[in-house]
Order: sequence, then structure tokens, then C-alpha cells
Amino acid sequence: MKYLYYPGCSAEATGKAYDASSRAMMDKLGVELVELDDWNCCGATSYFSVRELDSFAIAARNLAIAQEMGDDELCVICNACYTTLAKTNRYMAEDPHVFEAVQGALGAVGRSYDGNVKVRHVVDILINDIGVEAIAERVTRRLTGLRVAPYYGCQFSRPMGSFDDVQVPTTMDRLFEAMGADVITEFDAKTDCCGGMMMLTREDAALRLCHELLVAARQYRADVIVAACPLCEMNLEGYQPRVNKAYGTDFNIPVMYFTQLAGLALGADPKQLAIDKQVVSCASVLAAIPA
Amino acid sequence: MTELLTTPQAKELHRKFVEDVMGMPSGEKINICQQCGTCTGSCPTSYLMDFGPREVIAAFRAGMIDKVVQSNTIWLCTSCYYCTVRCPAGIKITDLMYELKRLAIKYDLAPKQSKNPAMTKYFIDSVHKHGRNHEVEMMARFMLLKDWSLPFKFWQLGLKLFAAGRMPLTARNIRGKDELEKISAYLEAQEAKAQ
Amino acid sequence: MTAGVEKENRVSDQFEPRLIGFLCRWCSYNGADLAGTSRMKYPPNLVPIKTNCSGRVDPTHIFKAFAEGADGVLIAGCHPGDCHYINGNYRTAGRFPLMQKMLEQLGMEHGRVRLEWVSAAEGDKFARVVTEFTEEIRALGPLAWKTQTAAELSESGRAASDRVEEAVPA
Amino acid sequence: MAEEKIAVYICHCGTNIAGKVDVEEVTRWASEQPNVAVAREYKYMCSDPGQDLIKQDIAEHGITRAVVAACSPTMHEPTFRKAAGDGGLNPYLLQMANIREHCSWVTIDGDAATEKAKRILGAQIHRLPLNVPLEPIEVPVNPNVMVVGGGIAGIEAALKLAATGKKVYLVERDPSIGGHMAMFDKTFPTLDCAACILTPKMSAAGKEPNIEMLAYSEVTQVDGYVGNFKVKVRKKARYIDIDKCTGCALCTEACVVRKVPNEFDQGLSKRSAAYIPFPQAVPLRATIDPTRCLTLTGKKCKQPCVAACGPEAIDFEQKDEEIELEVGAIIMATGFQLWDPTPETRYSYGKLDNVITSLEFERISNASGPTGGHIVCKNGEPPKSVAILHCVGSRDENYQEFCSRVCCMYSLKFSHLIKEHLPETEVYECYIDMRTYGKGYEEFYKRLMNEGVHFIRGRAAEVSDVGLSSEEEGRLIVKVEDTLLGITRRLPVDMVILSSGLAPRSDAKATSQIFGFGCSSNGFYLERHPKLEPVSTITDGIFIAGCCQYPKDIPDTVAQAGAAAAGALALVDNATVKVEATIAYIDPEKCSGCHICVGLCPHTAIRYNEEKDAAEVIEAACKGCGVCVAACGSGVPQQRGYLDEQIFAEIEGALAV
Repeated sequence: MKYLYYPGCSAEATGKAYDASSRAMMDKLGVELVELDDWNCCGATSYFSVRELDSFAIAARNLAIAQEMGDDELCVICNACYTTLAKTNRYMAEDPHVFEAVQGALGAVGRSYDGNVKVRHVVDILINDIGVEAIAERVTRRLTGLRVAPYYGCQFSRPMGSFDDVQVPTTMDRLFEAMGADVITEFDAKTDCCGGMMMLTREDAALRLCHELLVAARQYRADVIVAACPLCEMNLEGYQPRVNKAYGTDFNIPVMYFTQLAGLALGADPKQLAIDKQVVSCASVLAAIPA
Repeated sequence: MTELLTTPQAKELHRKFVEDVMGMPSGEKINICQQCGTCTGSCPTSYLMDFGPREVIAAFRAGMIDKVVQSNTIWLCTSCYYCTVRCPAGIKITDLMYELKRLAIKYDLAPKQSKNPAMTKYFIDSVHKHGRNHEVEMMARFMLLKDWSLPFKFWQLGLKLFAAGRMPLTARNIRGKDELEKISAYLEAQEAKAQ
Repeated sequence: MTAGVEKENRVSDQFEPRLIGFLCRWCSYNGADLAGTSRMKYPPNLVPIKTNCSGRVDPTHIFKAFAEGADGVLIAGCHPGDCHYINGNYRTAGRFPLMQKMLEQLGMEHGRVRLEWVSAAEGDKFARVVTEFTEEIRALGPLAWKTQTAAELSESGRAASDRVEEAVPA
Repeated sequence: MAEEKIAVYICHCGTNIAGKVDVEEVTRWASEQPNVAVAREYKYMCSDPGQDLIKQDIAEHGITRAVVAACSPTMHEPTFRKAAGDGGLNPYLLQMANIREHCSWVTIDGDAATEKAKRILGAQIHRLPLNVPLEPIEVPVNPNVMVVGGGIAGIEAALKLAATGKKVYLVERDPSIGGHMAMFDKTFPTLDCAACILTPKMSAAGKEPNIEMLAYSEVTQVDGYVGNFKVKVRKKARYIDIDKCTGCALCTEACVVRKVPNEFDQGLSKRSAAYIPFPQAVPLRATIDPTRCLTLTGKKCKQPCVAACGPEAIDFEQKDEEIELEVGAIIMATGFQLWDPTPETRYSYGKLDNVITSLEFERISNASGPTGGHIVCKNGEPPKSVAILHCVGSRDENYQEFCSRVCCMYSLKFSHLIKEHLPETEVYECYIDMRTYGKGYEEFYKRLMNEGVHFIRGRAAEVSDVGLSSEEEGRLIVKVEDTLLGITRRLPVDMVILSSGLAPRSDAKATSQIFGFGCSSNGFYLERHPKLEPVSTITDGIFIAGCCQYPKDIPDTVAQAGAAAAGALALVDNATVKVEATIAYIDPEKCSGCHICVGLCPHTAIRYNEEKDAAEVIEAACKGCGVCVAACGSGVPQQRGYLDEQIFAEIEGALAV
């Protein structure tokens, strides 16, 4: 199998490990990720604040390139990128005005997009294209006994919920159950907000949200939190010390990109998965699962 | 209802807000808000907001949208979409927040002490400059210009990230980076034409 | 939508299609009544004709309507399963595609006849259907049939309707 | 045809028509139409003076045909046709032109409305000369009535009818009548005990000689028409000889399968495979659950129930039995079901213990319920604080858009019961709007305020079990905005009651199709007219009562049941009823005997006559759908009142303007 692949900006910086582990994991599943040529930033939430049409047009440039490359599907790993790109498709379909404007804007740079490139979250592809059974067969390192707290974050299935439940997504639960993990399906905070970009602008607010998430993870005795978004991962992992400072707690919960843990289960080399690049050590996780 | 729409600016903002919102798919749902508070109760940051999401709609109905645009509310929205998916009236509240952000920037009404508008600006600059958001550059710029304390708060984490190669200092430009500015320019021109 | 209707509703020099709507008495006629009691607004172009069941609508009625100068004909009945006469509307559904074919054979654009299921509770749907239909026919423009005589048409219609019934499984 | 004299009447309907349609212009125009002898406008045609106009014109001007352009014929056609009849004109020589519902109310532009009114009226003016006098067919009426559903609505309607001496078949799906009301402890706002007021009615219905109770039975098919319905009822096998069973319940105690969730207790208690749903059940007879009984599921069992049963009532050989009943009228009282809050995942129903539905709480607070009326959490401890969440699944575009009307009041009742049992317990009611519209309801609300209930104006955002403080730990946390304060509160509680809305029964649609009437867009049975005929359906002879029509409280349900009973009685108390004369007929001379219509008739009302070599219509069976008319290649079958040439004429008239 082969998928056109959109890494997203974080993949080049704080989210490097997400990119690396996604490729490594997919490789183990015999899936090739072909990077979208000369992709640009999806615009995230910032562009919406200037002109809504800008954000759609900027995002649509990527979809136009995908169309030019003759593909009708685009694999995305970042929740924010996923929502922005998918939202672009949706609004182009719902609102002829948006469709026109985007066409015009792309026309101005000699491109065009018909609105037919399906945006796919990597989890969507794992569950619905490859399938948990097929994945389970390829597991070489079962995650037996590992208490995994799947953390989906805000924009995983909100607002569209196109491939998973809007309020209580379960696709990652199913993925790790197939890998033998002791998944915390009742993890109450699985779609609560991590604070996102606010970590820089209103740290107090963001830390408070991370704190609530970490409390929930501890209450459910999680050995590891797996995330499906670079920002979520960064905030939950990187800022644990700051949370402890602010709330007088002693959290030291490993946080990984779900692709890293899945990669391990599928027998990928921890180095390839950039597990050593985590800020909070994942040694306890590696120790917990027999090689 | 509009007795509060006293200043010309208030009137203009109200007019623009109505025009834009009613232009959105199912934007008219704002009319059937029951003021039930599900949005505010679900909002992770409403406790910091001058106007919670519910109050934003109440304020709009009272002709006070100008007050909302100038409040801190919209800069505290994390786009988590809880309000949108839970609203019993099907109001796309997150999109309303974006609309308000646009108005604030368009009319330069964002509260000066709020850092988010700057963050937004640097983000877009970075994207326009490279075609992609160069996180390090953006953060650096933000810290230098907006928040001196940040580097001190973050030095530990910064070092770790740097050591882990998660903070590349140089940015790679995409080939078609000028396309993005062209796209923005085109849409800006279109908007100008429309008015 | 209201804005759109506003436009349609004004008697203007733009082409105003003449539409006939055969409404089944149990569901669609009541649906149209509900649109009224709920004060919904839709274009005035369609004149309703009541039949007990959409199954009563005979190809010749449709030919007659076109022959008399209608630009479009709507047939509206109960949703499948809701028919007051058990399965009359299935007859309509079975007959309809063939009627369409015939009309196209006779050189008529697709879409001048329309079949819709409108329940007694779907006033909003009735208003929507009439609005859409009026627009679509307006776009198609006037029908050139008015020249031909009713007689020859309903004759060919009658003949054609035989073919239809033979083709409809009893 | 002979020269006809047509009278045209255009009704202003106050401003309902005249406010939009230029009635003067339409009248002027009508007066110029062929065959029109008189054209008048009048403020209210349906008023007595309005009707008298018709009679006078018939007398003075020798009017032979008339058309009234006014409201929908479903509203006043009978009125005007009767007037014509009284004036000596055959009622079927009068037509109505619907220029209100189909014209003035739905058109924005006045000129456009006036033009449309002319077309609608023109169609009828063109048609009238072709109308032929018809005589409504008079058919005998079967005096018996069937009531479907044995809740308070069905019981009430059945008792009322039985009291008039009519024979009533009361059909109930469950093993006992009683419905939801039997599950309640107290009733708002008077707080009288539900059992105390319902049980007497239940047993009265059980003893009433005029009521034949068909419990544990379902209607499978309905044929016929007003006054003459043929209803097939499947009596499900109880595997108990109902005549021998004394309701002693020894079999239920002897039964070895004891872990079956008890539906009556919302699964909060267990019953045996052989069971009596609740102590006051009517009929007080045992039932054996075929899905759980060992013997009936083909497993080994010593059958202690058989040994325990003195009167030898148990019969494992019993089979479902289908009977056909003939009735003149039917009352539907099939009730509602509680909206299942599982999809509202943010409230964690089914995920977190002690998040319960209102119906579960009804059972918990009920003296004969699973906890003996002690209000306790799963762990047996009384809750220190309880949150009651209003509007669960209600007033919500994602689920049910409508307000269920009773939830506010039953929630207040719950608060009172909790305060009564556990005075120290804190109770929070999270509501959007407190709707206490009934007699004594607002007073009840005030009373609860005095009892110290915390009212929080806000719809709960979520229920979580993640505590952030020592006070919150191990408890349920309700997040809600107190909209009057504009702050979001976290309420630590031990029990959350979800005040779910009332939903249409999951099979309401299917049921309505069996009986041949429709459902509203919200899924409840559709009444014939929302204001003037709230207990009738579009099918003559079938009435509706109670929550199958829309959520309502007990007083409204009982009132509606009485109204439905009166409606049914007004029908079956007559020896005969007039039915529509618009049926089909076939001229044997013209018919080629090709059989097409025979196969197509949905009511098998057409048979092939050998010696005539022609099809013929069985008048009593024909319902006048006209399918045969449309089907016949040679147009031989015709439908009275809907002749081809009449429809043709309407088309001409509609397009002549």
C-alpha cells in the first residue's frame, strides 16, 4: 500500500519524532508514505483569525498539489492539520462562495482543486484501511499488561467526527487493544483540551488543563499516555516539570506519540522511532514490555 | 434591542458580524440559542473570559458585540470545538470566535495586553516567509518582542528539546512560498472589490 | 430561502412557469395544508389538484396538463409504506420511470415531471419541493407543446400508457 | 351538457384570505366565467349567514352547482356540502377551492396570490358542470371498540366505553396492564401515590364484564374501514393456562432461573423465568419467559414450577394464537418510551455507577421497588448529594428538538422525595427553563424552593469521575455553568439523575403503518387537526390518546382518553355510518376482461366475472384509491367524483387563466 503523506510543520521541529515514528510504523505495516511535494503550512487556527478564506485557500494549495500528483487521498498525522484540511474540504462542499473564492485564489498561482482529495487521519487509515486484525498479526512485541491511556485531544474527531465518535473516540483504544495493551478505555479526559498554543500566551491556563489531564491519567493508573497530535504531546510531555512546579505535584508520566508505541509493538527499532528524543524518559515503558 | 448600539463603530461591528455570520453555513442558528450554558460549561478556558461563549451570544443580542470584540474572550479560545459539538441549537460557536478574532484584527481592537494577536501575526509571518511555520523562529520572535520572561521559564525544556534535535535553528523554505502571499493578496483584493 | 422566495414571488417579467401538482388526498394534500397553517412561503406557480391516491394519476392526466400549457407536472404521494391504500404509491413509483421515458421519447426534457413523497407532517418539505421545482422549470424555460392539440397527445398518451401498464409488474 | 347555473362564493376568512388575495377582483373575474350565474364574496362563509347564502341562491336563482373558495376542504367541505344538501342540492354538486392553505397563507406577493386564487377557483368552475349527483354509501357500524395499549390512557378509555355498555377489547403487549404509571411512586404535584389511584382502575378494568382483556397480545393486521374494522391479534403464548392460574406465584419461587433482569424495575432487580411482573398485576397471572426458561430453550430442567403449581396451569405446549376481531372503532393508546441517554456520552450513563435515568429513580424511590423505597447508591449508602439534570435528549437538535413537558415537574417531585427521605442530602437541579405550566405546578415549584433545593440555571456540560480535590475524589463531578452567575461550577455529588425526555416508541412508525395513519415529524402519532381534532387520525374511526400523540402528564392523558372514548362512542353508537361515495365502477360492456386491474387492486375489491367476461367492483370492499382507473389501458374503470373528464376539466381550468 502507498499513501500520499502530509507531515505538517511540527514534523520538522518539536514533532520530529512523530514524523519519524509514523514512517517507521507504516514501514513495518508494509505501507509506503510518499511525502506531498512542496507542501505548505495548513494555516492551523491562525489564518482563520485573519480571513477565513485565506485559511481555506492556503490549506487547499496542499490539496491541489495532491490532485496534481494524481492522488485522491492524503494521509495526515497532526490533529490540527487534519481538522484544517478536512474543514477546507467540508466548507468548499457546503458553501459555493467558499468554493469559488478558493478556486480563484488557487487560479492566481496557476493551480486548481476540485474538492475531491479525501483527507485521512493516520489513525483512520490504520483502523479502516489496514484493519486491527491485520495489524494484530504483525505485532512482534505485545504490549501485555501495559496501562495505556489513549489521549485523542480536541481536533481528532471534533468537530466533524468523520471516522470516529465526536465525543468519545475509540479508534486508538481498539488499535492498542489489538496490540495486547491494557487500554484505559474509560479514560475520561481523552478528548479534553491540552491548552494548545496557549502554553505560550497564557501559560497558567494551559498548565491547568495539562494538570487536569495528568491527574486523570494518574487516577486511571496509566503507565503511558499516547498522543495523536504534536502540540498535545509537547504540552503534556514537555511541560510536566512546569505543571509540577505550579501545582506542587510529582508527575513523571511517559508521554509518547501513539506511532512510537505502535511502532515498538510492530518491532520497529526504538532509534528509528526516536524514542530517545522524548523529554520524559520512556525507559519504564520499554522495560515493561518484553522485547 | 439595539439601544446599546450607540457609537458608529459599534453599529459597524454589529452590521459586519451579522453579515458574516449569516453568510456562514447554518449561521442563522445563532437566532435559536436557548442560553443554556452548555458551551460555557464545556469550555476549558471560559473561567478566564470576560464573556463566556453563551454570554457572547447574549451580548450580540443586546447589541454589545463591540464590547465582545474588545474583550479577552476570543483570544482565550483554544479551538477545542467542545461548544460546537455539544450545542443543542447546532450553533458553530468556534466559528463565531474566529469571526470575532477577524473583526478584532480588521478593526485593530484586540486588547493591547493580549499576546495572542501577536502570536497569530508571527505565525502567519513565518508561514509567509518560509511557506511553513518555523516554530523556533516564531517562538524566538515572540519571546523577544512580547514576553521576556519566557526564555527563563523555558530554558530547561529548551535545552532538552535542542539536545534532542527538536529545535532546528535554520528554516527550510518551500519552493512555492511566494504563492501563499499571492493567494492572500488575491483574496484581499477580492474583498476590497466586494466593498 | 425566504429571500429567494421573495424574488420568485413578485410578479415580474421573468418567465413564470405554470405547474400542475397532483396531490394524494391523505398525505401530500395535508402536507400542503400544513405548509399553509405554518405560514411557510413558496412560489405561487403550482396549482394543486386533489386525487385520492397518487396511484390514481394516469399518464393521460400528465399529457393533458402539458397539452393545456403546463410547463411542469408534480406528482406527490405518501411515503412508501404509508399509503392509505396499502400500496397505491408503489404503483405510482413503478409507473413513473416509464412515464418519464415516454415523455423523453416524445422529445421532452428530463425533469419536467417530478415524483415526490410528502407526508401529512412534511409541510416544510412540500414548500421546499415546490420552490425547487419552480426554479428548475424556470431554468428549463417554456414548453413548446402548447401548439400540439390535446387530442393527439392524450391519444398518444393513452397508447403509451398501455405500454406502461404492461411493463409494470402487477 | 345541459346549461348549468353555478354559484361561486369567495370567503374573506377575516383577513386570512382577504388580507392577501384581492377578493373583489376574484369575484369580478369569477362572475365572467362560463356557467357562473352568481358570484359573491363574504366575510366568513362558514358562519350561519354564510351557509344561508348558498341555500338562498339555490332557492332564488335555481343554482345547480356551487363552489366555495375558502379554506381546505378537510376543514369545511362537510359543512358546505351539508348546507347545499339542506338547500336541496345534491351535496356532491358542491366543490371547494382551497385558496387559504394553498394560496393566501403561502404566497408573499398579493397580486401573485390573486392570480393563483383564480387558477385554483377556475379549476373547480370548469369541473363543476361534469359533477354528477352521488349518494354517500351507508354502511352498518359494528358497535364494539378496540383499545390498543393498557396504560392509564387505555384503561381510562376502556372503562368509559364499557360504562356505556359497549363491548371493549383491551389489547396490551405486556403480561399486565398498568403501563408506565404503575412504575411510579408518587405523582406530581399532589404527591398522591400512583399505585393508590391506578390499582383500583386496573382491577376495575379486570373485573368489568364489558372489557375483554387481551394482555400479552399484539395487533398484527388491520383491514376494513370506519365502522367495520377487522383486526388480527396475536395472543402470545404465556405457557400458562390463564383460566387455571390463580396468580399464587409459587411457580415464580420454584423456578431455578432467577437472574433475569426485571423489566418492570428497569433491570435494577432480578426476576425468575416464570414471573409475575409486579404484585398488583392485572391480570394477576404468571408468565413463562420463553427466551430464558430452560425447558423452552431446550435445556434440561427438573421443572420444579410444574411440581409447585397446584392447579396444573403450566403448559409448555402452548402456542401463539391468532384471532380476528371485528370492531367499529379503534383507540390507540400505545404510550411512549423513555429517551435512552446512552448516546449523550458526556453524561457517562452506563459508564459510571450512580448515573441513573429518571425511570430508574422512580423504581428506587418506590416502596415496592428494588430497594424497598430506600434512596441509595449502588453501594447501598444513601447519597450525600444528588444532581438532577434536566432536558437530557430534549430541546436538542442533535436528539429530540421538542420539550417533553413533564420532566421539569417529575424532577421537582424527585427533589421532594429525596428531601423527604434524606433531609440532610443536598439536591441540585440543573435546568434551562423551569416549565411548571399546570394546575398547582408553580405552587409546587415554590414549595421545593422552600425545601432548600439548589436550583442552578444551566444545562449540565458533563459528568466526570476525575476529582481534582480531596472533596471531589471518588465522587461524580457535574460541570455546569450557573448562567445566572456566569460562572462554571463543579458539583461533587454521589448520584446523578438524568431527566430524560419522553420519546416515541421505537415501533411507533411501524404500528402507525399497520393501522394506516401517519406520524408527525417528531415521531409521535399524527392527529387529524392539532387544535380541533387532537384525538382523531386521518383514518376515520381510529382515535389516539395519551403519550403516543405527544408527551403529556397524567391529567392531560386521562382527559384525552375520555375525549377519545367519546369520539369512538359518537361513532359506534350509531347503527350506520356514511362513507365516501368516491368508489370505482366498471362498465361490463366496455371491459375486455384483461385482468390487469384485478391483480392491481390493493383491497381485492375487483373480481373477474366469468359469464360477463368482465371485471366487476365489489362496492363494499372498494376504498376508492383509483389505482384500477389509472391502470386500465382502455380507461374502462372509472371513479365516482374523480372521473377522467372531471380531472381533465380541472386541468383545463387551472391553466386557462
